Amino acid sequence: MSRIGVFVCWCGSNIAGTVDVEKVRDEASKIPGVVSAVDYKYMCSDPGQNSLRNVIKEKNLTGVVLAACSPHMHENTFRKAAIKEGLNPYFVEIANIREQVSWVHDDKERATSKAVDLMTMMVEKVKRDRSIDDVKVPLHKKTLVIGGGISGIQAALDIANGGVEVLLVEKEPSIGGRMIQLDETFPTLDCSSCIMTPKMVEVNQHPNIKLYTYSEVTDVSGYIGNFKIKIKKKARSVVEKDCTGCGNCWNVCPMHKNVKSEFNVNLSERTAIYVPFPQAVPLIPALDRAVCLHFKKGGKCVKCYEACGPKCIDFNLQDEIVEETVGAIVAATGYDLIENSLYGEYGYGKYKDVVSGLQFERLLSASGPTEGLVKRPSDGATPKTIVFIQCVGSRDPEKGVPYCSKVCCMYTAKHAKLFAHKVHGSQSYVFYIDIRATSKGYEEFVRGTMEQDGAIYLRGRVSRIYEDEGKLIIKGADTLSGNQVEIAADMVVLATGVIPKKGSDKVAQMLGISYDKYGFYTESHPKLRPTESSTAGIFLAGMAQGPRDIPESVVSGSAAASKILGLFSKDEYEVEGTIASVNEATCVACFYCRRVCAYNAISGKDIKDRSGKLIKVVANVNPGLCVGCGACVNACFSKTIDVKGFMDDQIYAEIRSLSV
Amino acid sequence: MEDKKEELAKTSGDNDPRIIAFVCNWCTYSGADLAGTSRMKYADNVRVIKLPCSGRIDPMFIVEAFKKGAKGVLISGCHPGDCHYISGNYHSRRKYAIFRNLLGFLGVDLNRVEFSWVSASEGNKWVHIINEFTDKIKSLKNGSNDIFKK
Amino acid sequence: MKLAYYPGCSLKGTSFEYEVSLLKILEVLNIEIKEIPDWNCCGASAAHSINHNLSVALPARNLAIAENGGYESILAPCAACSNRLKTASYELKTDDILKDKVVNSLGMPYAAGIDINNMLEFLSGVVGEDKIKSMVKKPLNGLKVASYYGCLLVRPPKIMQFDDPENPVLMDDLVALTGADPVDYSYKTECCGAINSLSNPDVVTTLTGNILYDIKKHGADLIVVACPLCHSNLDVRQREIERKYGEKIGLPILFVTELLGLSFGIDPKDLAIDGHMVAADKVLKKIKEL
Amino acid sequence: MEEKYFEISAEDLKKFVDSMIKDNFEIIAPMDRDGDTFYGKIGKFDDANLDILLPKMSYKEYLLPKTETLFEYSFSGVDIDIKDGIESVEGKNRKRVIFGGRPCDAAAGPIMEKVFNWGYKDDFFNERFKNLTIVSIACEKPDDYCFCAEMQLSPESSHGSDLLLKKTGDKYSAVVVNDKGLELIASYLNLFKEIAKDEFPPDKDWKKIFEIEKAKSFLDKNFKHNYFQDRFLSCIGCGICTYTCPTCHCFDIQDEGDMKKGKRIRNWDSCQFAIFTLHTSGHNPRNTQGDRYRQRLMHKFKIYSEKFDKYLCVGCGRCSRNCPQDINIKEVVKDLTELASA
Amino acid sequence: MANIDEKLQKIARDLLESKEVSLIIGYTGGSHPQRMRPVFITKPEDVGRLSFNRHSVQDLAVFLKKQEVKKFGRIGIVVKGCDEKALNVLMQEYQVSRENIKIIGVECNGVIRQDLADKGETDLSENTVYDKCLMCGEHTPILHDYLIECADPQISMSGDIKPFAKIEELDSMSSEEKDVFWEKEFDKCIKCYACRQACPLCYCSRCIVEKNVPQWIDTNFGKIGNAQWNLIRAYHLAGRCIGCGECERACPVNIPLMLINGKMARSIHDLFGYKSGLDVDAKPVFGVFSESDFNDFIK
Repeated sequence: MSRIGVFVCWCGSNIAGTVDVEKVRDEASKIPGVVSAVDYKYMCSDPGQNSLRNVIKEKNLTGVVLAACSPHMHENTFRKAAIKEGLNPYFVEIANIREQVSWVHDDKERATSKAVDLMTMMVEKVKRDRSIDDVKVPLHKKTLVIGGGISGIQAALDIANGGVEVLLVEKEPSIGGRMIQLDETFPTLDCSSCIMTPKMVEVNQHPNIKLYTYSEVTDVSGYIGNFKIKIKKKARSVVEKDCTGCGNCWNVCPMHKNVKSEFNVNLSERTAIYVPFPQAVPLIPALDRAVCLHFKKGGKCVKCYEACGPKCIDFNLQDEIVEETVGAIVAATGYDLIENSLYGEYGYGKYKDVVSGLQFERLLSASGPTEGLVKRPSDGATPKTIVFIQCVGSRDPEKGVPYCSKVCCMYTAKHAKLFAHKVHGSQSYVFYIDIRATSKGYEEFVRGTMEQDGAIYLRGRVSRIYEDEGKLIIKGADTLSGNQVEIAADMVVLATGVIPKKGSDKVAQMLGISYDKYGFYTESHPKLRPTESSTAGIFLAGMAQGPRDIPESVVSGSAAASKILGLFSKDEYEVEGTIASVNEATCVACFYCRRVCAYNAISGKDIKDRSGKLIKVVANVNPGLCVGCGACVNACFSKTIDVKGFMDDQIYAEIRSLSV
Repeated sequence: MEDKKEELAKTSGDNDPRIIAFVCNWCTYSGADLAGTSRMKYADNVRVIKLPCSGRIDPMFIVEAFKKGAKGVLISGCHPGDCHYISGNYHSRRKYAIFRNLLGFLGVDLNRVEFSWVSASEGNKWVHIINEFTDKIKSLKNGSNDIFKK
Repeated sequence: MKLAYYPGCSLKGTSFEYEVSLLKILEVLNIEIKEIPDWNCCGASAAHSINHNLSVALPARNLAIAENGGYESILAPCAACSNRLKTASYELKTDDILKDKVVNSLGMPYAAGIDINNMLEFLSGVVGEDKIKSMVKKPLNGLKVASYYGCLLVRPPKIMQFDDPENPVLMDDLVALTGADPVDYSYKTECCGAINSLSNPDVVTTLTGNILYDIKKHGADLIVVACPLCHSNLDVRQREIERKYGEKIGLPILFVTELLGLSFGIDPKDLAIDGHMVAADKVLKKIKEL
Repeated sequence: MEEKYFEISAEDLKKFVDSMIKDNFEIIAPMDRDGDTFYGKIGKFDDANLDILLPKMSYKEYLLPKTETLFEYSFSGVDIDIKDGIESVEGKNRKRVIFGGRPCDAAAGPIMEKVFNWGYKDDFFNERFKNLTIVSIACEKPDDYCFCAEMQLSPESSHGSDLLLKKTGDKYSAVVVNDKGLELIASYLNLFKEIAKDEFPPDKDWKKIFEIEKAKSFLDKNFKHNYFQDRFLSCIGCGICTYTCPTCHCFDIQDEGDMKKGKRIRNWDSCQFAIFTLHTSGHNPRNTQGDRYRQRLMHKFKIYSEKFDKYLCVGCGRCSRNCPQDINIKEVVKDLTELASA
Repeated sequence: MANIDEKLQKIARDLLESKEVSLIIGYTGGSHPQRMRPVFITKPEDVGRLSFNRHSVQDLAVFLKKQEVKKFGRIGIVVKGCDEKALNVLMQEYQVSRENIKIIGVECNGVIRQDLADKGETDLSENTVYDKCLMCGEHTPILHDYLIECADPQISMSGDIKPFAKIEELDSMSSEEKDVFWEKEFDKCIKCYACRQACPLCYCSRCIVEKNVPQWIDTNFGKIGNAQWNLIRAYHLAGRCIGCGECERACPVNIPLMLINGKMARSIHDLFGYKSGLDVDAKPVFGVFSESDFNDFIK
């Protein structure tokens, strides 16, 4: 039998001025199960709390109802007081007779009757409260960072510097990501590799960072504090610990034609055994078995092995699976460019001198295929006129994506500027829709390109490009003058928009985080939790979340790091016990609960008999992930799942206790 | 049939109808609190039942409230995009849209069911919705003459 | 498969060569098509600039007649006709409300199920490249042929679903079947000026001139088209363009069906090749000598 | 009392019924509704459909309502006020007549009465049964689903009726079985013409296709026979058989209410529902639909007969006609008799 | 007709002999020539019992929810187009796995209403089939491992009969009039739950009406209890019901349940563009949402 205590607070005259608190108290005492009903001037005061504790003790209460101010004000206060008397805090309920009665109504009699109703509802609710223990999840203080671009590197370094072990997993043979492909960076024109390389080296040498390059995360299970992960180290065919990075192997590799360099965006060739670029970290080559003659021609070619001093080339190395446990994960999978071939009218792929922005970066770069001299891919001639087309794919719902890729305005301005610097007497034309240059120094930078470097900006789109006697004829519109324009140019650079890295959706599915319709990872809250994913313990950084530039990527990496260091500052992750639970006897595993769960907290669980035979599968709630929102309860047809603290029978009791 | 019509004719508006409101903890309940701290006044017919999220508010609660004799039922949560639990209100919105059609098809007067999005900063919207809904319920001639009438 | 044939007005008038050559090659290919009974105007470019419902209802009636006649597929050789038929079918498939309205006004059922082919889709998809190749009796080896597509076959891409809208190659592939060499050039889908031919001929001579001179520059012997209006602009306006720019062009414009007919060894007269403004004599002679 | 015999013309029968209605009798008769026929209260003789073989449902609900309030309670503070449901049982004025039912339905009353008076006397049932007068009409042409003859009855049986009519040409012969029947017609005797017993048309010889005793002998020994599991794989446990059955009488007792007031009710229930025997532990002694259908057969043809020397089935065939999966009890019982012989 | 039966029997024999399945669920002759009933074949020698015709009204997918049937593991099942949609939903909802089921699809141009068949009807026409047949879009089962073509001609439609016309009629009524209509209908309900049991998609092992803490649905057979039951049944099937009509066919008191189901299907399609049972890979309509979902009814 319940032993409920009801405490009616006057809140001075705030409540007592409008609500007849004695009447509320008297009505409470008539409710079956209520063993004590008192009123007091200020329940939240120390004497008020002491009287509450005394009654709990003396009457051995099983539940407490406070008819007082909003639970958002003092629910915690009273729950803490209850804990001190050994009562589970979830046996304390608040009837809000201040914010929702005395302060909003005038008629004392009617306000009192409403207060009685609210108090009665809470008495019936507390009768059906169950003891709830908060869930404590132990934290495995190690972090996985997926993606070795600038944001992943920043996150890894910050976390490692905070004293936490980091596993940094990069798919390519070297870390560095997209940023290391860039030439100079806007708006300061500092050289990308000059500022990036030291960071890459720091990662490699950091005692708290374990670097997995040429590797992929293949499996993730578990939850915050305790993710079980598998990393596949792809067979590199090079024994890493013995390699000195001398380069003898790639220098003798006969496969130096026909294999396009990914790093140079197909503008040059690479060998079968290769480092993607000279400053690669680690400076250890990987052997591309798909093109290597040794693997294609039955083991005949062993030139690299012969050239290798330490004999660290091993054609028999196999993929290796490493299993690790981490407490938190950063997803920084980066971006790709939209397929330029979507725009047949621009002739990308058909005309060699129509290139993407990233290709142009390589043409500008001193470490690029032309050693920093701007040359046409078709004939190696120095272009005198280049047309830049912005918003290729971006802001184009018909053929591309509707969003703005954010970086193209700036990198196009940078391209035009660098082109002017490198080829004197040259001319740039830029077709644009709008110029978006909103960060520090950006607008000035674009102005400079126009005014000092003489780039001609044309507001409009290009309709068609074709080749005519060695020139590219660009036909477009200049919407400001209202004229059609036709420009004969030597090269065209497409400011291609960005899309999430190919395969990042697979990573999201593996991690159980949500992504938007374009594939960018969604934040737990777009404004207030911009670095958390929808799944506890998994954080986001860099372009994987959406278009952003280098400073923003660095900020997001650091933000993720600070969240993780904060999480790891305690030994356990504590979550409220008001979470969902499943009645395994009646669950039929239709998994509508799993479909509506925004936190990936529900999974399947096998129910087996004593002999280990599978009897059935049921839904299972992961206490580390569940936040107790109750969407699953609403989705469950048989009402097999319920959420503690707001159980169905409690809500029904609240409704049924009302006098109408 | 004849009896029923007579009964309908006899029933007039209810002067003190009870309204049950199911609200989410984060937006609407806080919005209602804000109305209180701002000392706004509104009709006292409403009884609020707090739940974590509109995603938790089962459409069948409406029926239970009617059964208990409520003349009107209000469901309110965070605005689309603002759900504290990411998508609870989106999932429920689908259910409400269909459940509402179902109630209407079975002859329930849809004036008796109200849905709203009230944020934590919209104390005035809360007041407005309660007052308007209360007036509407009071004006209904056959306040509760449907299958869930008391 | 039962194949319906929707000629539209051009094939019965200004472009009779198109129909004659079509029927002739189908005879050789032994493929039967049936002109749909009581067909009406497709609405062309006029209807949809005035009344949207009408612009859908007009072609829909032709489609409905064909569908109710048990045809699974309909051939509309005219690019404008096929464009209108496809657009109507697309709109009716995607808009239930419009469909109700239109079907109501037709007074006959229509499920929007019938398949619509323009000439190129018909030749390569329905007839099939193998069959065409097997009928080539007089390979046109060495003949340089430029395929001009124009706009109506490819745009809007979402509805036409035709080849690569920016760089179509279907007609070039057909040309290659005849043994001729397809000529690549830059103006394959550029505008010919279309119906401005009547109201604003200066625009047409400029635009069509660009096309013709570019093709000429790429060394073509002749041009093939699959659109009566394109044909008309390229053919009829050619003399005027030569006068305007003072430079000879002399490129005969054939329908793709005529070119195929020639490769099948059909007598040019039976293909009505003598019906065009720019005489094809030189080309025919060249073919004869091959 | 001795049975009495009468004759009444079709026209006078109509007058008889219409007069009763005028005299405030509640007449329950087969009525057409939604393309089917159900028992219901008629407003005049012509509302009744006497041509139909059997209404879709039996008139069981006039003896055992779908829901019956046993008592109501209300709280005021901690005080409780209780009101007995028997006070509001309807039909106490003895004016309710079932008119135009068939002999099989009529035979169901006495069969149920035994259950409701075995040990505990059920006031609710008895109150209703006592106050119900049953005027049946003999069947002329039973259909293929009928097997009352096999169930020790016949299409012309007067068992359970207070008054049985047999149609002969355009008039009806009537047998008054008991005082209740006599009392009913007492005020309308001018419409009836008494006849001698031998003037009353004799019963025909109704053929049987199986001997029910044989089925029982199979059930006695074959609780675990595979037949039940295999044959009733097609049963979906909908319970229509039990709900349309005139003799199935299982009920479930429930409390309904809130914090202020409530009531204890009993509702129809069905042995075909999985939850019928589900234990709190999760164990279910009748775990398959085969088990549950067997239970129905056992109860009807073995358990009841061992206790009351009759069968809990009148052979009306409703369960077969209404079964959505076409399980035909007549075939099933015949199977049992054949299995017994095998 | 015999041809269909032979084909069915051949497929069933092959499946059983090769042990690809251990049970075939199909149809066989019933109580009278116009009735078919389910049959469960486990031995190749019994396949001769299998048959199919215009009286094969049952949706056999309902049996897949039975524990006794699930025990057989791999099962072959004979389905019409409408019934197959139920399989799709069962697969969407993880109740049936594609590997464990061999779908023997039968093309169907309509089945004769059982109430008419019981009175001897054998003609297949727009006046004798169920409304669902008149607006059937899946005469050929969407998914199938085997397909048996139809023996019956397509029904010709005069245009006089509008399937489910009552829905529009109800839509145009005032709420009082609708209330009067449904109160009369629900009053007939005897809560036998045959609608639930006959439904291939009501597969919960513990139905919500059987849950009593709290008592979601009143147990009484009165006005409110009956209305609540019919409401929750329709709500739980909204967006899932594939319109096989088994609930309505089973209902012993003829409540027009397909009106409610049909209305729900229309609403779901109008609001969310979703039709149940057509795509086994689709996400169920109440398992997903769109930010731009219908919002007009919310203040």
